[in-house]
Amino acid sequence: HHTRSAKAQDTFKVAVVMPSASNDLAFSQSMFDALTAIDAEMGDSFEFVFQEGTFVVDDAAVALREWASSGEYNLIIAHGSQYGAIIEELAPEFPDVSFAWGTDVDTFGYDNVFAYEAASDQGGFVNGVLAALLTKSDVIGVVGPIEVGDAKLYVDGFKAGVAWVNPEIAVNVNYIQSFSDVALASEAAQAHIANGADVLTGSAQMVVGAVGVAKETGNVLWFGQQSNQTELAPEIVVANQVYHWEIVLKDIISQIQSGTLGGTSYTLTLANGGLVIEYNDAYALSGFDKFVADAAIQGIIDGTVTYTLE
Amino acid sequence: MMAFVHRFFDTSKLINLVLNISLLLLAVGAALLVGAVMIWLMDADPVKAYQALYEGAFGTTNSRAETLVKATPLLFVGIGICVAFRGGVVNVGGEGQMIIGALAAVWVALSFDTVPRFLENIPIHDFPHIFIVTASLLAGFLAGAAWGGIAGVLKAYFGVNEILSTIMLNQIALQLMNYLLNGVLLDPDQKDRVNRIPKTARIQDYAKLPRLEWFSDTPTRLHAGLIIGLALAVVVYILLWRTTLGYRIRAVGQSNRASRYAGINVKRQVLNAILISGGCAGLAGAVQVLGLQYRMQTDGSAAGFTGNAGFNGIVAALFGGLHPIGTIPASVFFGALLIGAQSIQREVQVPASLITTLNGLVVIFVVSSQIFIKRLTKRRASVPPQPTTPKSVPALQEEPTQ
Amino acid sequence: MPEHLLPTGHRRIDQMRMQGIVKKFPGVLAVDHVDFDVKAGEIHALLGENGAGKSTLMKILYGLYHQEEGQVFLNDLPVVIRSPNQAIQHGIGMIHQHFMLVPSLTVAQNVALGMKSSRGFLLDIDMVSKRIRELSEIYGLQVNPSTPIWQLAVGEQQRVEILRALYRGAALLILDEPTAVLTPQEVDDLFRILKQMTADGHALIFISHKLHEVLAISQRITVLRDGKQVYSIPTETATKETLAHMMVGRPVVLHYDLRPIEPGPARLRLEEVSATSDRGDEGLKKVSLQLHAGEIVGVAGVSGNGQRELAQVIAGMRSTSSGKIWLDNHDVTNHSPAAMNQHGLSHIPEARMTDGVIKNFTVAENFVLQNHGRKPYAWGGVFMNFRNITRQCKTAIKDYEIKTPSHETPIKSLSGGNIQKLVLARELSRQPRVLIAAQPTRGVDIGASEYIHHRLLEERTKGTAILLISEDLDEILALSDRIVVMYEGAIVGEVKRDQADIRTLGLMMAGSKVPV
Amino acid sequence: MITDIIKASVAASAIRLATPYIFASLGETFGQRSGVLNLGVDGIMLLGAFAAYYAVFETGNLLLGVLAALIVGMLLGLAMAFISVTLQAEQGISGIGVYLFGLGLSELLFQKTVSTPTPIEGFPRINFPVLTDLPVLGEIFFHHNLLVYVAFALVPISSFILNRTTFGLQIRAVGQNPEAADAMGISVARVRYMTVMIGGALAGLAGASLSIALLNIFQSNLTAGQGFIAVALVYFGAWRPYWVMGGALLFSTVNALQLQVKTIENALGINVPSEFAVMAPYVVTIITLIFASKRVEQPTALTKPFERGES
Ligand SMILES: Nc1ncnc2c1ncn2[C@@H]1O[C@H](COP(=O)(O)OP(=O)(O)OP(=O)(O)O)[C@@H](O)[C@H]1O
Ligand SMILES: Nc1ncnc2c1ncn2[C@@H]1O[C@H](COP(=O)(O)OP(=O)(O)OP(=O)(O)O)[C@@H](O)[C@H]1O
Ligand SMILES: [Mg+2]
Ligand SMILES: [Mg+2]
Repeated sequence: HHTRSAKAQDTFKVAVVMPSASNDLAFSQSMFDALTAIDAEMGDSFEFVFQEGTFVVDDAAVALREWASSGEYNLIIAHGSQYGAIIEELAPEFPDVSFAWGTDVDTFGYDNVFAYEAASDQGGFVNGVLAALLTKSDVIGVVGPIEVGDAKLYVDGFKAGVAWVNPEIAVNVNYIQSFSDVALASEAAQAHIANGADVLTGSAQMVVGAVGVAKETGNVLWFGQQSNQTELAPEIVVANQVYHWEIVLKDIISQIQSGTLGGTSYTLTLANGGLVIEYNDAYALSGFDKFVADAAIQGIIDGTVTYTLE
Repeated sequence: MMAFVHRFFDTSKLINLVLNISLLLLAVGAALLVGAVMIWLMDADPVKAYQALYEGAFGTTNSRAETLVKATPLLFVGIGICVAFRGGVVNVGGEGQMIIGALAAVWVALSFDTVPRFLENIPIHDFPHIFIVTASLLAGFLAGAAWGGIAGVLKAYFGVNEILSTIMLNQIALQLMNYLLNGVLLDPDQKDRVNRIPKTARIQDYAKLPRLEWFSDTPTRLHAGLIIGLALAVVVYILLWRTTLGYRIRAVGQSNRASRYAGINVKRQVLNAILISGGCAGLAGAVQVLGLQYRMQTDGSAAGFTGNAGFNGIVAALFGGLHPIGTIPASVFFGALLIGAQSIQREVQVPASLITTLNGLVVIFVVSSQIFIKRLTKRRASVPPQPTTPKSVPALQEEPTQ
Repeated sequence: MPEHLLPTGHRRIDQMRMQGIVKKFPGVLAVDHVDFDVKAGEIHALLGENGAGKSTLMKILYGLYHQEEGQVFLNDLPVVIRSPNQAIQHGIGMIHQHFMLVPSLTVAQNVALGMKSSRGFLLDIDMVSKRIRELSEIYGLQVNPSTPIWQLAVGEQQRVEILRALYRGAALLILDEPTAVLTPQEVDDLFRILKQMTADGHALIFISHKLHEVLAISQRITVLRDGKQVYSIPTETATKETLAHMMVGRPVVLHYDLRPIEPGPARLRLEEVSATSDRGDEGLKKVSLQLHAGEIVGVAGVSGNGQRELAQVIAGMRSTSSGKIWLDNHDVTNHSPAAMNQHGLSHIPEARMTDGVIKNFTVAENFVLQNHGRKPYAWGGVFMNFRNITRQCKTAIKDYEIKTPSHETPIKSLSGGNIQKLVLARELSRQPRVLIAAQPTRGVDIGASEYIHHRLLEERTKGTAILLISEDLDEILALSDRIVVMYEGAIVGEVKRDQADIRTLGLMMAGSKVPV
Repeated sequence: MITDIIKASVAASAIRLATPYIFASLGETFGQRSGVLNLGVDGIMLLGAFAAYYAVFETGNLLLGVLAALIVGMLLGLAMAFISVTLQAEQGISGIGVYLFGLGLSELLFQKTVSTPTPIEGFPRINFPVLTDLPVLGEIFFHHNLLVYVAFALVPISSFILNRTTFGLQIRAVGQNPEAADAMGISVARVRYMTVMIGGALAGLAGASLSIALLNIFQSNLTAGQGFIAVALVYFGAWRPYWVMGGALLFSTVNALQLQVKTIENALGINVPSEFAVMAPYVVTIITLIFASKRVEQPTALTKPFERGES
């Protein structure tokens, strides 16, 4: 239904390439949801096409170049930090085309490139605060993909949040070196639980395995990241950090419409509303815990709560 | 060279070739027909989809260039596979060998962060450039060969089945890549960032393989790697059928026992076959970095970098009759398919998974059609008995090398 | 045959008749309107050169191939046999030229293969073993049911094939060159069994290249040439000479004139050489041997008594566990095959199809198997010189009368006899100082055998030292200056040619120490 | 320190991790023993996983889920057999084709039906009276779901079928010397069809063990390449069911151990780079094989199509 039709001249057209499925409950979905939201808001004056599952970096290059040379798109988004090198090469070649890529801050000095990233450490910190408050065993487990980028930022923020409440709490982190190995993620969660963890979190699409383990064990809590993962296990998910790229996209769109093709780099934060802590209503969070979490959010927003990442 | 031309242009071979190609197209057509039904079931227009496939692969100068770009690593890996399989070694380690080759190439390329003085003083046009690129490519070849060599030594001297060891070595290479890109090879600009991206610095312009600008007026990504690949195909063809080394490798691939009888060192040839094969795959990785991506980056998966060329190259080689020259059109065919299929996804917005399914169907249909080609050739070869090209596929698993 | 051993549902075959059979292969008319029949209680022999169509005709009967024309009748009823399974059900059994046994399985497992088990889908190896022992007793065929096939000598494997046919209650049994790999004693045993089988009412078809065997065992003889039936007579009216003539289409010399030559200096010396066999036991026990220029030394012995190991040890293909080997006064113990080639050793291997040639390589490529890296076949050891390879190979094809469409034909499509000629041509073209010829005429028809023998004798005249390993005593006696006998890995005796006779040789081969 | 690492939970984890490998590798063992290499195991696993998941998602009936996986696996086995036995296609490539087909189609169907990863009620852990509560042993052995026990039970059953039944004898003969088997009246094609279909069914079950017993969810590329490791483990086990199980257990134990070490490395005061930890099972598997004995009954006809009259 998002097919391209060049009928309406004033339609703002976006093309986006993303590494995994558009409904992965994680990174790719966060962008897909944002575009869908904008589409709903702008109606006929907005259209987008996408190429999903493009984990092969080189394939993304083909798509991006094709879109760029077609001249039909107002904005071309490379949603994946691994696509940076492609944008770096394409941008000077197509100076009239506007590109956006993330998550990173680097616009390579080109004025037709936007960059965006998420300060996922902030939501990580809040999740960490709540996790520290809720753990009884004082052992918390984290399941991560590879120790870089967005995932590392979130995990490091999470650890800082835990330490902010109680530095004695052990946070065990397990990077399983894969974004897709659900089975290994599940066993990593089992290992955490076997070693006493009663709160878990994690980043990337393979964590659905870990959520499942937490759920089956019953008394283990989960904190979501990137998308709202509540539906995976309504009984045990406490809160999620959710990315709302809409706020970045909206600004980019208005900049392009006013003739600026790039040069800005954005960061989603709690302050600008790009990062939102979405609580699970079904989970009975105590008033005190919620109060502390909200205080942490507010503190990060107004700068009264600071932390350093390792 | 005359003999070479002669080999490829005698009439019976030409007829066989025509037969081969028509059957191939028929098989692809059948697969696409099944795919059309699926596309239709997805509420998309199959005609539009296949238009997009064609346009995406051949429609514009750029798409033609992209087809060739996609074909390039398949060609390198495929050429290597020809050597390995002819030598009786089932090398499914192309992925790992590509990765290791690329790592070595990018490492060498990056170590020339300035042009060394001694290179500048040589009065040959572009000498520093040629030297650095050659050194990087060589590093890629040697590293790929060494990685393959591990499986070779394991097979020849420890009797470890190479299918097993190469599958395992792919994973090991992947982790090694992740480790190095997040460690010693990490882009200095990324070092101090918490959310660093595991990638190397960009290589200098003089370390890049040139793009082929004569291909079109507008810039494309087509790079000199393709030319190197074509040259490599000829070299490996000569190696396999014109040199004593090739003779020995093929002999060992056909029969360990007869080779031993002939005084050929079976273990050494098994090792040679996989060294060359790994080297070619290593070159594939090197060429991807030096000609296309200019840096290495990882998303944690092997395919993110290799684009599955380590596996698709096997398919290309087998469709090319395990012949380096045959691998050329086979690689282009697969390159076109992979590029065109993506274009279907973009143009009619079907899920990426449909494309994967379609690729699977094409592979299955094409490989299944081979029997008809075999039957036809056999019937044609009836009277008089024909001298055959080295077309026969060696028995893959013969006796253990002991 | 004792009734209780017949599987139920099995049919008795009083008479089998093939009529007007035609079978084409791409480019050859393999069987051309052949009539052939056999009755219960008789042995009908089938003769012909390599490629005459004998195996093809029998494979049609056994359901492996299908005739283009013609009809098979069993007990005068027309039958269509589409698969070996149907043949088996009709009571037809076949012992193939190349044994159809699974090496890793035991004797009993091989026999049980494809049979219904008394315990449904569970194997009943004990039961099968018991029956095998019963049958062994009745026919005097000694085999241990629980031995894996790979541990058996060829002769023993043959017994397993026969046992299996008996076990399955084959009423009609086809034996395609069953004696090609047997020793005289084993042949005698086989013939005794075959006679017993005919007495029990079996119908037998017997294929062999050895005329004396055919004359000794059969009641009728049919000769095929180029797919056509050229001769069919009762055995008592046949002679060796006429049969040979009918097969080859020209008279054949069946005796050689071995003029004595004064042997030259010792070329090959073995000093107490021992080696381990594939089975892991001591296959070669302290063998000492000298081979002089211009002499042929025959090695006689029942198969599996160390001949294989002997040839391989000399050729560098098997390492010694002790002892020394000297070639022209160089110590070459445990040198590689390549090194042995360099020293002037040529070797016609026993297993020509698996060791001697590479089946998918062309005739020309096979012609340079050892020398491909050397002048004049290679430039600088790196590039192949195909002009020279082609020229030399074409010469060899002409000189050795090798029947092949061209030098670029894959060698696997040549007949066994012609492959053997190519191996011979290759080995002799290297002008060897020492030649090991292992079973040089096994399975080769008499025309080609005669040719190979002449070549060996010529080589002897040139002064080559030749070690002739053969299980064919006639061949040994016809060609050797001296004969050594091997038994259980050791040389148990040596006789001069003029003092040798089949009986004493046979006794020595059976292990009795006859002092010479 | 060692006692911190080696715990009952690690053994239990190894057993769970090994389960899909055992199913898939045993299935592949049947096919390879008869001479057919099926490299498409991973694709069949994925479709089996999806079929089981979807059946349970729709009906909540676990038995139906298992059945769906078996049927889908068997059908794909049938297709693979048709391609490699009847059409005599190069087995290496057709396997890659089947893999791609399964990878794509499983995800496509998932997106068109359930669309977003949604947990289901899978096989529950079985509570054995007394046994489950045993210290250590209870956690290791009596704390699993039904499919885990089925996988391990299949090991002696497979070994029995291969070594003690007429069918097993036929499989081995066909894989070693198809000409001989054919001459003995065995239909080489029939045996190969059956083994490849058994292989497919077990690969389907391997997928089901992930989607409805161990993980209770489906996601694109759920297996993450486990099918390829399963093929490798067949070589590790040299086509013998018990050894194949040994390989699967070795691989999974090292995997469980590395997870354990990584989990508690802060407490242990060490820092193993994740990359090397994840590498460990692969490295250990190869190294073990270097020291394993090599005397095996190899299916010499592996990957070679059979056609009567061709020698
Ligand atoms: N599978 C086959 N394909 C093609 N041609 C064949 C095949 N088998 C046999 N032939 C042809 O049929 C002819 C007869 O072969 P056959 O094997 O029957 O000979 P034979 O009399 O048994 O010879 P030998 O004494 O060597 O066993 C040969 O000349 C050969 O060209
Ligand atoms: N696959 C094949 N294609 C073509 N010809 C074949 C094939 N198989 C056998 N032949 C032909 O069949 C004939 C006899 O083949 P066969 O295998 O019986 O020879 P052989 O047994 O090695 O010879 P010998 O009787 O000397 O042992 C040969 O002339 C060969 O050309
Ligand atoms: Mg023959
Ligand atoms: Mg024959």
